[in-house]
This record gives sequence, structure tokens and C-alpha cells, in this order.
Amino acid sequence: MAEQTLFSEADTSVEERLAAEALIVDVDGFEGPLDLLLTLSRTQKVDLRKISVLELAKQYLAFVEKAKELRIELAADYLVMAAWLAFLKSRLLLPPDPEEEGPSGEELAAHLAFQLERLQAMRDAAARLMGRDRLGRDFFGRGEEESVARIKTVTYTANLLDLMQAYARIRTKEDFRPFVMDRDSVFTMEEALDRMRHLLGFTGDWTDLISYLPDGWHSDPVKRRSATAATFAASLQLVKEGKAELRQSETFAPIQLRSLDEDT
Amino acid sequence: MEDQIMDAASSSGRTENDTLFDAPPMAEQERMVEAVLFASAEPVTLRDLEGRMPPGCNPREALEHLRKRYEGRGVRVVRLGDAWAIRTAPDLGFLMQKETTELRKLSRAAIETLAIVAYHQPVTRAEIEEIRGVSVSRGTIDQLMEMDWIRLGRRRMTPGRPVTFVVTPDFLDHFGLESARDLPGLKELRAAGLLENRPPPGSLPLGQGGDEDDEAEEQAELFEE
Amino acid sequence: MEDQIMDAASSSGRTENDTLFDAPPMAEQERMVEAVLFASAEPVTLRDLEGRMPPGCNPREALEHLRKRYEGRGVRVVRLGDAWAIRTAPDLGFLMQKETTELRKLSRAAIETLAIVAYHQPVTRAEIEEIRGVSVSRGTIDQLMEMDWIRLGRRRMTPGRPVTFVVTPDFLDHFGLESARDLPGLKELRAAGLLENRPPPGSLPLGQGGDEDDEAEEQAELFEE
Repeated sequence: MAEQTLFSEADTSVEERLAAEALIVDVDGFEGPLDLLLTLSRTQKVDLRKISVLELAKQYLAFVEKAKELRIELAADYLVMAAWLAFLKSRLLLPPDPEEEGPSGEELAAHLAFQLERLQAMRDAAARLMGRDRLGRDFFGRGEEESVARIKTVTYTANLLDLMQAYARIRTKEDFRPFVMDRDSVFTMEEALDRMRHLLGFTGDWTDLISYLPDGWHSDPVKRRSATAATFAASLQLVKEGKAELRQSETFAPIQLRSLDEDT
Repeated sequence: MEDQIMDAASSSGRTENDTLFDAPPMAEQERMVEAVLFASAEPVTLRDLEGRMPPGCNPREALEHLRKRYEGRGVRVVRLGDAWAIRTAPDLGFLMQKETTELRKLSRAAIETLAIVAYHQPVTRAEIEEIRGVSVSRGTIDQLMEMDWIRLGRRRMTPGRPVTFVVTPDFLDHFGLESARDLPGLKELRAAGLLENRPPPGSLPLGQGGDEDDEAEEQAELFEE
Repeated sequence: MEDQIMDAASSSGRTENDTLFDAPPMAEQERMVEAVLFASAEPVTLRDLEGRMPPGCNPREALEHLRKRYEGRGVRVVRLGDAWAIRTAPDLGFLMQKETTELRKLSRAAIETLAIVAYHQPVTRAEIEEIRGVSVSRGTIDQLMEMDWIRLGRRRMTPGRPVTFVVTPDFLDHFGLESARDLPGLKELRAAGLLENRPPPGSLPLGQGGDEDDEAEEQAELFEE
């Protein structure tokens, strides 16, 4: 039924069909679903205040259907609007459920009509504004500014855009510098390995891995994380080399390490 | 008529007020205002006039006299918010082909955004988007600000304290508007409720209600004198 | 008086000269000359006026009327060689001093410093340097203070009690801001397309770490109405 209003060939003139096709092909030309709805509403040829939102919902849904058939990709907001209009349509068609919360179909329809009317009003206002007599086209300012050279003062100037762009430039500089590791809070695996090879000899017993963290790397979370990771990686290396063994009693329990090197 | 005013100004100066005593006669003040407005291509603010004229002058009154004097002439004294300028009469535009400047072509989005800022000011970006039903594209606001037709207003006192946009004196100048109240059709649009930021019932895909009271107040302020 | 001239022009047209028949009344021609002289960037020759005005016009006569009309006013119609222009009356030259200021673009260092003060006020010189990543020369601060765009704020209650800088009402005036709070944040700048680049996804937030709470408190104080 909705198809008929837009796409049936029986009761539409060639012109109207061309217009309908143009609508479809030119979907990119619409500035969003509201713009499309406004264009569709013109086929009703009535005052926007008296528009049938139900009819409009049907036309919109038919449009989206047709677009799907023609495999035209519709942007997400068109589909969101379609889903919402389908919901509105069902609200308007079904008898109101007294149990149901929220605004009635009529309220929703009235708001949509309001949005369409407001958008149309702003477009009309924009057209009237641009149609006014305008400076530099219809009326003119002083062509020749007078300069009476008496006091010559230099005024430095800048506009708001300069200011905001300058600020943005400073504050985003950091984002675009080449990636450099911040060496201050990074403990490398090489450093950890050095340290552990040295310490391992003194610990024949099972010792908590955390006790191998260097002094001053415990409290700052960033440093602690780096040192823990490096020490753990170094301990794996030592195990691989057959110089130590690792154990952990259960998940998340402390990891313990002991030397396997009998000679030291 | 000017003579009467002149007398009134100087006599009151002589008898009542010492600071007025030295102020030039009103006819002279009118000449001064005339000279300053003629010399400047940009609108001149009342404050600027006060700063440039001798102490005790009343540029506002002088401007009113000057405006009357130029009624029906080839150039007119026009008011643009707090500023004043002399502009040619619009019906003589046909003589100025030489002076016509190429008006920058604005996109439909930019024109609509401009109209929404003018009629709904102060307006947030979210409100512009709600009215147009689409997001405001990159560069649209930027372009209007660069042209100096819109500027930042006060932040809205709602959660997130979003920035608002208002139109500038340059906008008024360009479109020959004395103030934002003189926007064409403003009264009718307001009467029809089309300038309200009506919150959607329940939740809508397009809706983002604002704090209406706050906004109405701010708007009233902006469109008042 | 205009009526007389008008009558003379139209009656002479009707009786003597066919090309004059359609010429606008002299008062109208005077308006045209007035508008052209006002809007033209250069003095206008009689020939140029003739070329611009409708056929049958007599710009020489119109100019004479206009010249008389402006006698004793704030501006005058003057002849420069074979061309005509509107000029300020010589006795009012003292009002034109402001027209001679030379505008220069603010240096990058100055605008960056100014932006940091606007966004971070009250801010110390050390903080400005930390944010810019380079030292701020004494001259830059001096220049901004001299322009009356920044001024000294309260001393910071930290060791050394360094002075802080804040922006002035003149600054707000110049940049068309109601308050420094109305400056858009980084997110808003980005949304408005004012940030050319986008940060790589997952990058750290842009806020400075450290004593932000402290600063926020002080800022709140400063921005209270």
C-alpha cells in the first residue's frame, strides 16, 4: 500500500515517477533522515501542520525498502529513523494499551510534525535572510577609508581562531611526536638479567620473585609494573638456561624462584 | 530644529552642569559624528565615539539627528547593534557594479546553520544538530566563525556546560539588520512556537532537550535591547 | 529647495530635450552621485559618473547641488584634479587619529602564550613554559601586558610564591568572549573541525597530570562571578 504512493506506475505521472527515482538515486543528496522526510512530506501537498505522519511513515519505510531492493547502502541514521518510524506506525495503528508506559503515538507523531515544521521554517528563514539586501552587493560601505596620519600606533592583533588553533597546536603536539620510550620508568630485561645473575648465587632457597625488584622500583606503579615484567622475563630466561627453577602454588599466588646452579 | 536642540544643550550646560559647559553645541557634535562615520569603513561603536569626541558630548543624540538628516538620501545612517555606520541606500546598488565584492558561496548546510544560530541564539551545537536532523559537518562552524558572522556566546548552564553560538555585529552589518530582533519573520516564528527547543516526548532518535527556562531567559536577553 | 530643482529638471526635459525626458529628477541624481562618491575607493571623474548613471543625467549639476548641501557639514565634496571625492572637514581632523593605527599579526610565541594564559589562568610563567615546551621570553609577556590582554593575578601559594597571569576584560572584549570559561575545550575544538590532526587511537588523555585538583580549585575561584 505504501508502495503505491511512491512507486506504483498506475496512478502516477511520468514526472512523479521520475521525481521518485531521483529521490532514490540521489539519496546522498539528502541531509539526513529529517531532510528526506521533509521532501517526502511535500507529496502530501498540505500544510505541514495538517500532515499525516502515518502516511509519511509509510512513505519513508517504502523508500527504505526500495533502497534495499536497489542495493543502495543507507547510512545508519536512515535505518535508525526507519526503525523508529516503524515503531511509531504500530503505535498509531494499534489501539492504545493502557498498561504501556511512555508517550502516546499521537504525542510522538506531533513532535515529529513539529520538527519538520521547524526545519522548514528555518529553511524559509535562511532563504529570506540570504535574499535580503546585502553589504557589498546591494548596499556599500565607505570605499575609501580616510587616513589622517597623525599618531602612528602599532596595534597587534589576533582573532579567536588563531588563539584556539594555537592552543590546540600546543596541546596536541605531544600526540604527534615520534614514539619514544620514556626511559625513566622502564627497567629492561637486560638490566633485570644482570641483577638476577648476580643475586641468584646468594639464594639457594625458594624466594619470591618480587624480592628481586631493584630498590626504588616498588612504590611507583608504572616503575613497579616495568620492573616486575622485566624480572619475570629474566627469570624465564634463567630457567631456559637451566640456571634456576620457578614455582607457583596456585593462580595469582606469588611466583618463587631458586637457583639450580650447584657450583655457586 | 537643530538650532533649538543646540540652544537647549548649551543653555542647560551653562546653567546646570559644569561638565556640559564645555561640550560643543549639538550641531557641532553632529558634524563630528558625521565625519567619524564617513571616514570609517567599519561600524563605529557608541563607546568608540564617546572616546574620540570631546568630553561631555552625547553621541547617541547626535546620531539620532544625523540619522534623520540622511533619511531618503543616497547614503543612510544605520544602526548595527551597539555600532553605527553609513551605508549606501540599497535602491542605488545598480550604480556600484564596480564596487561589488564577490560574495563567498556558502553551502546549504552553512546557510541553514547560520539561520539557526541567528534565530535560536544562543544555541549549542547539539541544538543545531537536532533542528537540522544531521550532525554539523567539520568546517561549517569554522567557516562561519572565520567570516566573523558567528561567535561564541556564554556557555549553557546545563550538564556538560556546552558552548553556545551567537551572531556578530558583522552579521548584522552584512544583512542590513539593526539588531537580532529585526530578523525577518522573527515574531511570527516565535508566535508559532517554532523557536522553542521543545523536548521530545519520551526519547526520540533526534532529540536532545535543553534546559528550556534557562534558554528562554538567555534568548530574551539577547533579543532585548 | 529640492523640489524646485526637481521641477526644473523634469520640466526642462519635457519641453526641450528628448534624452532628458527619462532622466531621473535632479534630487534623485544627487542621491546617485552621493552614493557613488561615498562607496568608491578612488575619486570619481565626471566621465565615470556619466558612464554609471542612467542616460540623460547631468552629474555636473548634481555634484554642484551635493557640494552645496555639504557646505559646513562634517564632510565636504571636494574636487581633486578632474575627479571628485567626499572628505572629512579639515577642522575635524583631530577626530581621525584612531584611523591611523597599524595592525600587525601577533607573533606565534605571543599567541601561544596568550592561549595558555586564557585556558589555564591563573598560570605561572614556569607553567606556561612547561606547557609550551620552550622558555617564554620576558618581551612576550611584557608585550601581552602592554596590550592589556593579560595582567598579574594572585601569587601562587607555593614555594617562591610565583606571580600568576590572568586575562583581562580587554582580552575578552577583543576576542568577543563573555568570559574565558566560554573558550571551547579540546574536544569541542576537535568536534568543530578546528584541530587538523586526530590523535592516534588509544593515546593518553590530553590533560596535564599533577596538581590538577589544586589548579581546578583556584580556577573555579577565579571564574566565579
